[in-house]
Amino acid sequence: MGKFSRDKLASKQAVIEKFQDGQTILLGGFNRVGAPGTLFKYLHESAARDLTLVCNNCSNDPAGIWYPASQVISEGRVRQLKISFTRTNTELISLYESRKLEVELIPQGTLAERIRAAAYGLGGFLTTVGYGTLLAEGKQIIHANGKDYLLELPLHADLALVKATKADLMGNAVCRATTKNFNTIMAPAADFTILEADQIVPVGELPPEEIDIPGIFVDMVIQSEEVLK
Amino acid sequence: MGKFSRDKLASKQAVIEKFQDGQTILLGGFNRVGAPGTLFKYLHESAARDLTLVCNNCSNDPAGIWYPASQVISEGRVRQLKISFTRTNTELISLYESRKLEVELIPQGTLAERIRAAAYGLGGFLTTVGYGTLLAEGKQIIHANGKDYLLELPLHADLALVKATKADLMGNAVCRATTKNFNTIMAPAADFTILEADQIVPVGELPPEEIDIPGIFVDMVIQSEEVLK
Amino acid sequence: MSDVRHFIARNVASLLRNGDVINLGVGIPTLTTQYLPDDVEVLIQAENGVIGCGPEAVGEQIDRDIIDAGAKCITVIPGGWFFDSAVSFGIIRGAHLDATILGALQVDEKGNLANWYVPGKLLPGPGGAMDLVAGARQVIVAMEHVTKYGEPKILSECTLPLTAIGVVTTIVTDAAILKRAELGLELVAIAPGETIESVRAKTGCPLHLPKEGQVGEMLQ
Amino acid sequence: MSDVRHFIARNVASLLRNGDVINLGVGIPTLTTQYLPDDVEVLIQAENGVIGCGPEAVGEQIDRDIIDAGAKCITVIPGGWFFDSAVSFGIIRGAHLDATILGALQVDEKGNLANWYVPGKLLPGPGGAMDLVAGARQVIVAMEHVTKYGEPKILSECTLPLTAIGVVTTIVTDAAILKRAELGLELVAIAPGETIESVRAKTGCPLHLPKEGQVGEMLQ
Repeated sequence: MGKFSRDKLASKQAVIEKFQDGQTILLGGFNRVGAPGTLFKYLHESAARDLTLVCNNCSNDPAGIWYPASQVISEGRVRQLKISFTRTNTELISLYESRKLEVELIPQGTLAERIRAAAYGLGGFLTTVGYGTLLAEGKQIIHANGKDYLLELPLHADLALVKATKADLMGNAVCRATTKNFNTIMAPAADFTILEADQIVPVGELPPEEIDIPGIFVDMVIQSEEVLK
Repeated sequence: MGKFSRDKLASKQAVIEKFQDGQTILLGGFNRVGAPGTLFKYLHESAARDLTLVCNNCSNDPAGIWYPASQVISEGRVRQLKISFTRTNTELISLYESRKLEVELIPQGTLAERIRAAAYGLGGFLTTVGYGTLLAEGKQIIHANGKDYLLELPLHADLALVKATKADLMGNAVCRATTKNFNTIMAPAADFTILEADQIVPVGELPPEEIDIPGIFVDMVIQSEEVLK
Repeated sequence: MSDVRHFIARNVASLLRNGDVINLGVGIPTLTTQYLPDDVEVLIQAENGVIGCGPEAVGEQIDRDIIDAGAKCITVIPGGWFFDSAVSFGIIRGAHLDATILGALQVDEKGNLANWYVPGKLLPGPGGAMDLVAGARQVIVAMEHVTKYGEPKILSECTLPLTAIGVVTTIVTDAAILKRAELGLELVAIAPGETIESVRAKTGCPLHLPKEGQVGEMLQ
Repeated sequence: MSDVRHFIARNVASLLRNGDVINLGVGIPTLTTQYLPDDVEVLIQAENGVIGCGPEAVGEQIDRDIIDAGAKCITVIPGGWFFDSAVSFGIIRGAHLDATILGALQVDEKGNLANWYVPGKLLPGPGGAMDLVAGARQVIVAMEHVTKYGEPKILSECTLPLTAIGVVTTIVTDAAILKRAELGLELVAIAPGETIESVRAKTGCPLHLPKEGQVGEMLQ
């Protein structure tokens, strides 16, 4: 049951079998950068439905890397979307307004921190972000240190789909430059994490000081296919 | 007032002038590793008193790097110590029992997370660590997601003294291997942060992917003296 | 129109100090840096995970892993740093930014800001706006003084859904620079061609005059 | 005495599974890894900021920047990783450890643990103990069954100040292996030379027998 293994390389089929109805799935990436496009394709190819997807943004541009993920939404297979930035998806409004999709809007930093809280075993955190706005509705208000805060709860998931520039077979991974974004915090926040890498290298080849995601947060590693960027 | 500057190199005198009575000061390091021994010396040489010191542990071994910091305590210049691990200091008990020193004991992970909460603008966080123990006394209990948690508050400071392996003149710094410990989270948690480095290099020489502490968290950089390890 | 945007950007730039660490919203704010005085250098953070943003990358500079929050390929200055979204919003929430500069739909005299949602329009996501305005030391709103229908955007009380309460510190428009003071909004400077009365006429709340000194003139 | 410690360590090792990620307290727990079966490899985390701890460093292996939580210079296996204290306790608190193995002063049948403070003795700091036991999936206590005065350390209710409530999953002593079950503590195995009755005699709370199967024998 431990997550330490020296060979986590998985096949497309093994990945597709992990997708199940009713799951909550974290999707890494910020716009096209750091987005696990191959895993989005596999998710789309799976039959999973009644899903909750969690992501920063999710473009429905047919020429973009996010397109297969946005198709999962268009096809009515997503029950709820938890998202920060919707403007890259022109279709969400009609799905939302026709009540085919529940949407929870989350400030970007609160989204990141809620995912981290799940990853790192916190019961929640206090923030002023969103206080006094529509997005505070239904949230518990906690008074501490003379100030009112929103209590934000951890956002845990069944699966995380994340992307790295390079990974070794233990699942250690480097996310170059601005590709880190949500990948590094989503990896530890799910029961099962699938990591896609542009390049897969032998264990020991990644300098420990450059590793962004350690293998203990990763269950499966796959090689990126050529996908839309 | 911004913290961006291309030359943060400071003199011993400039550092000593930053120490003032009544300050709360974060001290980096875990045992001897990553401990800013030169800054401990300067703190000891200053006249500052009525201090609150925050650290993981603080050995009073006369042959150890922490000795000047422990002397500041022995000399009665510390009003309160917030600490996780006391067993490396054989003198604390007598100071504490003779009521010459207030001590707040904090579980190590809660200490790290309270410092991070201050650094990153959170009003606190919920944890089960310490729940039902003596260390929960006086703490607010919050019920969330069907469970009871302790509310832990941010631990902010006036000064942070931290250590790096290498730093550039903007204050960007690399903390090798296990020297990161509390240094990376203490740097952003104080109003003013002084960083000591074994080696100082020109701006642009540290690979961005290896930087552990960015310059925006650092106000002054000093070169480490040869100190006890 | 473009002139107005540049005029606003130039006046925002005049508020920045050497060494400031800032975040720039889309639109007018991104024009700001070209108007910085020679002796003022700032460090730019982008919330997708980079500090030390340089100009847009061209030709061989383009590295598809290096973008800003607007998804533009950018360069990064020596001494820059990359980080994940949790750290990024830690920097933002933790008051490590001296200023965030962003547009607004409405601002009111209590410093309330509305810039994310017009009911009935496209379902919006707040992105990083709510975090940025809650965390930065200064929140500088850069916008036109009135709507395209000539209605005031600076009000006694915002009518649109709020982004945050009491956060705006400065408003820079094509007509004036306003600072939030104890009593409400203070008229710091007016644009060439405007008068105190003409600015007041297009503003939906009282404007106070500086207690000391007088109303200045905005940079042309 | 040393034999007893090694006996306990060997039996703790038998509880670990291939691929487990673990944290080892000082004392008996550090002896565990030398008794792992050949087909069981574990990854060791040290809370000062390293995962993939190898054996103690000797000679030219010594790198003074690489220590474990006991301040010992160690080696790190290929594929190891370094991190700061916030991440380290995130790993710990976030249930990313399959097991934490540590000593105890007292354990009770509710899974309560006392291992940090004897009132009247040296002022203790909890270090990482409270975090470790709150977060790890399994909390394995490795200790002698009774105090040096022969008093039970396994009780109906701890009398010493608690480290945490209801966290202990398994207790390995020189006399028995006990698992926490719904009703209380279950006797999984006994040491050679012990009987169910002899173990019960030195235990301060009822011990239940396994519902299925029988009480096993500890590894010699």
